[in-house]
Amino acid sequence: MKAKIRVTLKTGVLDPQGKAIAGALGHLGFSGIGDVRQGKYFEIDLAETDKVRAREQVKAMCEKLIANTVIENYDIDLT
Amino acid sequence: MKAKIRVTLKTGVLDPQGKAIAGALGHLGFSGIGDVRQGKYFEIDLAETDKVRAREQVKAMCEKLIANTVIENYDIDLT
Amino acid sequence: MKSAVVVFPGINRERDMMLALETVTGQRPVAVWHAETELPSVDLVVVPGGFSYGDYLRCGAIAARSPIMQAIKARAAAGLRVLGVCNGFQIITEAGLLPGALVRNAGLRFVCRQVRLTVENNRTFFTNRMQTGAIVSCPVAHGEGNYICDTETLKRLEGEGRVVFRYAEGTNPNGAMNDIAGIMNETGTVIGMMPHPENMIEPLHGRTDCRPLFESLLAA
Amino acid sequence: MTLANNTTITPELVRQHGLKPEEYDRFVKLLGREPTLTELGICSAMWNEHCSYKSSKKWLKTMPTTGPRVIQGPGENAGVIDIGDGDAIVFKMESHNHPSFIEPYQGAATGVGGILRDVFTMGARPIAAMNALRFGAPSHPKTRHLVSGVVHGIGGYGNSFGVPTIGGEVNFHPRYNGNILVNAMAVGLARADSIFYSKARGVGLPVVYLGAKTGRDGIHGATMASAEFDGKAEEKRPTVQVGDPFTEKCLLEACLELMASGAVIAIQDMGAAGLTSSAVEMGAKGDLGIELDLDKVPCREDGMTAYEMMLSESQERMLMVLDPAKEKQAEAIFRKWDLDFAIVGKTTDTLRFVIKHHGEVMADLPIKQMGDQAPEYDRPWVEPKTPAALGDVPPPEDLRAAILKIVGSPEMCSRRWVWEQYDSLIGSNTAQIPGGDAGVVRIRGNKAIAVSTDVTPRYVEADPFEGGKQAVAECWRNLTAVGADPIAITDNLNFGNPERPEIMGQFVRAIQGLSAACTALEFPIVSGNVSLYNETNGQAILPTPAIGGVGLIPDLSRMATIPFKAADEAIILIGGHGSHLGQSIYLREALGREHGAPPPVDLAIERRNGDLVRQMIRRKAVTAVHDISDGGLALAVIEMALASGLGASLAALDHRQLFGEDQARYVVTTSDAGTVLAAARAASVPAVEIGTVTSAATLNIAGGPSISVADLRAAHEGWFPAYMAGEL
Ligand SMILES: Nc1ncnc2c1ncn2[C@@H]1O[C@H](COP(=O)(O)OP(=O)(O)O)[C@@H](O)[C@H]1O
Ligand SMILES: [Mg+2]
Repeated sequence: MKAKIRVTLKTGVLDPQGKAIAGALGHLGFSGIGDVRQGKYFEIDLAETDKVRAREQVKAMCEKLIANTVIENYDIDLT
Repeated sequence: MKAKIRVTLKTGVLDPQGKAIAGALGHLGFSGIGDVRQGKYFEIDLAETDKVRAREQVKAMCEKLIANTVIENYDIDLT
Repeated sequence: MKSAVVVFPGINRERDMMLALETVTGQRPVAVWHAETELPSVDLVVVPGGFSYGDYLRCGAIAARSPIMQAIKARAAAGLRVLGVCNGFQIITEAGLLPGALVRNAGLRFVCRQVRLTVENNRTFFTNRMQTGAIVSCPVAHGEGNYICDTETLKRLEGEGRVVFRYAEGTNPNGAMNDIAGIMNETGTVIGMMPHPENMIEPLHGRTDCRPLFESLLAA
Repeated sequence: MTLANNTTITPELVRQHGLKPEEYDRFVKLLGREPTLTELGICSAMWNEHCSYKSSKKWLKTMPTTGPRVIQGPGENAGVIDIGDGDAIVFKMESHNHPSFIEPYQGAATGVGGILRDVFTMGARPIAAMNALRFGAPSHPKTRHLVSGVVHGIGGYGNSFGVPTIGGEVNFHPRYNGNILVNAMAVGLARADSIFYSKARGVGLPVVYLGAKTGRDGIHGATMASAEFDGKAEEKRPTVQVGDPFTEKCLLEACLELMASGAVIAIQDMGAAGLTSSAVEMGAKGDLGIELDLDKVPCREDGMTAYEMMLSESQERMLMVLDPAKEKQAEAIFRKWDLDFAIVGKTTDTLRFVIKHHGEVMADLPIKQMGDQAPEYDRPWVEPKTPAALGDVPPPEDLRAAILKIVGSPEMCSRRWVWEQYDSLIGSNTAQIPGGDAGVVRIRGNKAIAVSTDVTPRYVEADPFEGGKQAVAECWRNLTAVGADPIAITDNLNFGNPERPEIMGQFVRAIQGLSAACTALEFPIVSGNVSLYNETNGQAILPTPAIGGVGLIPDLSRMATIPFKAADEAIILIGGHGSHLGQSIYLREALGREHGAPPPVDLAIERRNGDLVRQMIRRKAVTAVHDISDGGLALAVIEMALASGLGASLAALDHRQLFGEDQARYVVTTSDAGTVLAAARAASVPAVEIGTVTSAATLNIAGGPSISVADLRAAHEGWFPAYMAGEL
């Protein structure tokens, strides 16, 4: 089973990288660009085959390590 | 319209971050962890409302700036 | 004053820190390897700078979850003094010993330069030889030293005098909230700071401004 | 690459491997049969320019490489010099030009990683890093992206690894538009009696693989590094090597522990052509055969073929010959640092390089002919053209405007934007950060070393012989200016296609110039690297023999720096007034011309003047010192003012005196002009008092303009950040 995890900054947390990308896209001539937010993405191969147990396991990984829940949210996709 | 972009390392490209995370998850007692790969995730608000044109625009952004296509792949989701 | 310096793989300023501690306090600190589960009996634990685990994932994140940090957390709860510098600040913050988070510099680049620091609180184990309001030169060398926290926490830090160092005179190198360069926990036993006082203690370093910080350890 | 090992080798396949038909014939004759695919790959890696030095060897052999302080000259991973007290300095420079053009961040990062490995392979802890960078014109659409990526990559690797980056160079010129140069230098400290070498010793001993796993990175990187670009380089997109500074830092610590344990008989890092070149080098140097069993090689990916494993350029790997009695202890050290440790082969007495995989022999080659007896060419070369005489150069219409323009030009402006991204302080031993004449790092007590990298490519282009001399002389002068005794150099010879006689002519004459200067200044070459084929569509780079020099400062309390120290001190020009404007910055930046001959270097005068300056620094007779180079006297004085915040009031000086780039000159300040002038007279060195340091922060030229240091600073500090922000 494969877990795909997206980690994004909580609303309200400044995202200088996103802002810089928005600026750079503007310089490159792209128009109509609003907010840009940058996050992280992870793919993890799991031995677990049960979806429910896998989700629990991945949730624990996110809480314990992968996301800094002080400033980040995460969401999990299992395939 | 909102574009969600995942940027991942091409197969075969070394991913030191993924490797370190896999190691740390092991130390934290998680078992059955295979390969871990880290990528980037972006959300971009677009003024464009036409899906076809939006995809083209975002594709151009990825090629020109957001992904380093020498070592990265990207995929785009529009909502 | 007995001290220990914790070494994680990828930490690289442990020699600088040990040299400063030894030079100023006269006692050579013990190096503690990250895989150990017990701390030696010391008066102070320092988590030095560097790139623990390459700072992969997030700065300090992986180190914060290592076995030795569990021991440090337990001893810190019992009142042991802990100082985290640069990556050490990031590690102890990730470990929950200090509130908030350290994120990417606002300028998005690594910055190595001299800044000016105001000592905001001199009633701590690392500042008691200084005057509150004193300004010292000190170098920074980091890519992710931008301190952030929620408004509630910020209010408490400021209200309780827990901001120990602030970037002075427009020298904030990273966009940190309220120019915060260093903070402490509620009891004042844990201090974290981004700048590198260990690199400003002898004439070779150009100035010796940060020597009194290490001298403070002797009085505390 | 999924071809079978017994694939028929077609001329097309030979061509793709960068081998000339006659080279392939030579290879077949050597084997007495058709090679296997793996053998072809090994041959292409070992016989390419990068690994074999086939075009350059003949000339490299002519360079002066010995001296009383030389412990190890060229031929090892890095050069080694004796700095007394049982200490040795290990250093080398290496290019990562092509990879950095393709992927600037990773290319530069792995360049730094590679050179650090060269240094710690020899048992030295890296204590300083430098980088010499050349980019295309600022207006070229790729330049900003390349500068950004390269600088970020150098910092990203060096900062994380934990070595202070204390200096380097940055030039811009349209001739680097299609071929940037990224030359990285590392300097390490070791004990003189425990240096480690790559020469294998002993038959039947285990060959051990250390470090990170092998992936499909950079396969054919070594071949790529020797291939000319044809404008399609970007489409080829070879598998880029990704650097992992964290693993390298662990590898450093593990290797130093391992060396201290006495387990290492020979050790060699895996650089270009990875496992192939490291194994061949160890065996060939030791007159031994090597047998490898690829089933034992730690791999990152499934199904890697022998061909791929032998040519992979995955980073952060080493190969060593182990004392079998210490195997367990050695393995425990590597496990502790979470690194791979695998016995992958053994030394033999057959002088064959034998590769086995899945029980089959994939390659069986004569090791000497792959290594130290690889082909060597005597390429035809022609004498470079002498530059046309320059004639009179007019003064500027507006001197103030000319000065501000030069101070704020891409070539002369502050590099702070670059070096503030490098940790220059880690180690607590940095006595001079970038921005001065040389970086300085304390060894211990009061002893320190100074490091500088130099070359003026426009001089070398105009006259390779004089330009070659000048590169060495300037490096020597920079070390002298901080008060160091220059000891030895490394070089990185970056040139175009050596198959063109004009390029080969530049190469030969530049080497002759370097050699003349090294001999006259007793400044031997102990290591180096050659990067050829830096051409795109037939347009070669400016010939760029970068020099990295190391000097010794016996007593740090007698080190000189460039800032003015106090108002009212005399400003003295050592070496006499200048007048040479050929190839000068003034000519180029103020008048838009690149003409004439470069300033000639009189090596005897160079030495005489430098020795005087060093003596005066040691006697504390001078308070600030700066050598004169690009931009002449004017720029030297301005840089001293900018570094201090004080001003200068200068005598009337014409444009030739202000901007002439005549060699062997320095600006010094002193509170006792009489003593300095008398010492100069006694040494027969021309010296002129040209002005006074002022507390007013203004540059004042008698009968000329008055420019505030604030305006000079705005121009000097302004260009780089503004350019990088896309504002220019
Ligand atoms: N231009 C040069 N001047 C002096 N020595 C050189 C030069 N180029 C290469 N060498 C020496 O040749 C040897 C092989 O160089 P190189 O292949 O670059 O080393 P490595 O295998 O460590 O990358 C080294 O000892 C190097 O010092
Ligand atoms: Mg090498």
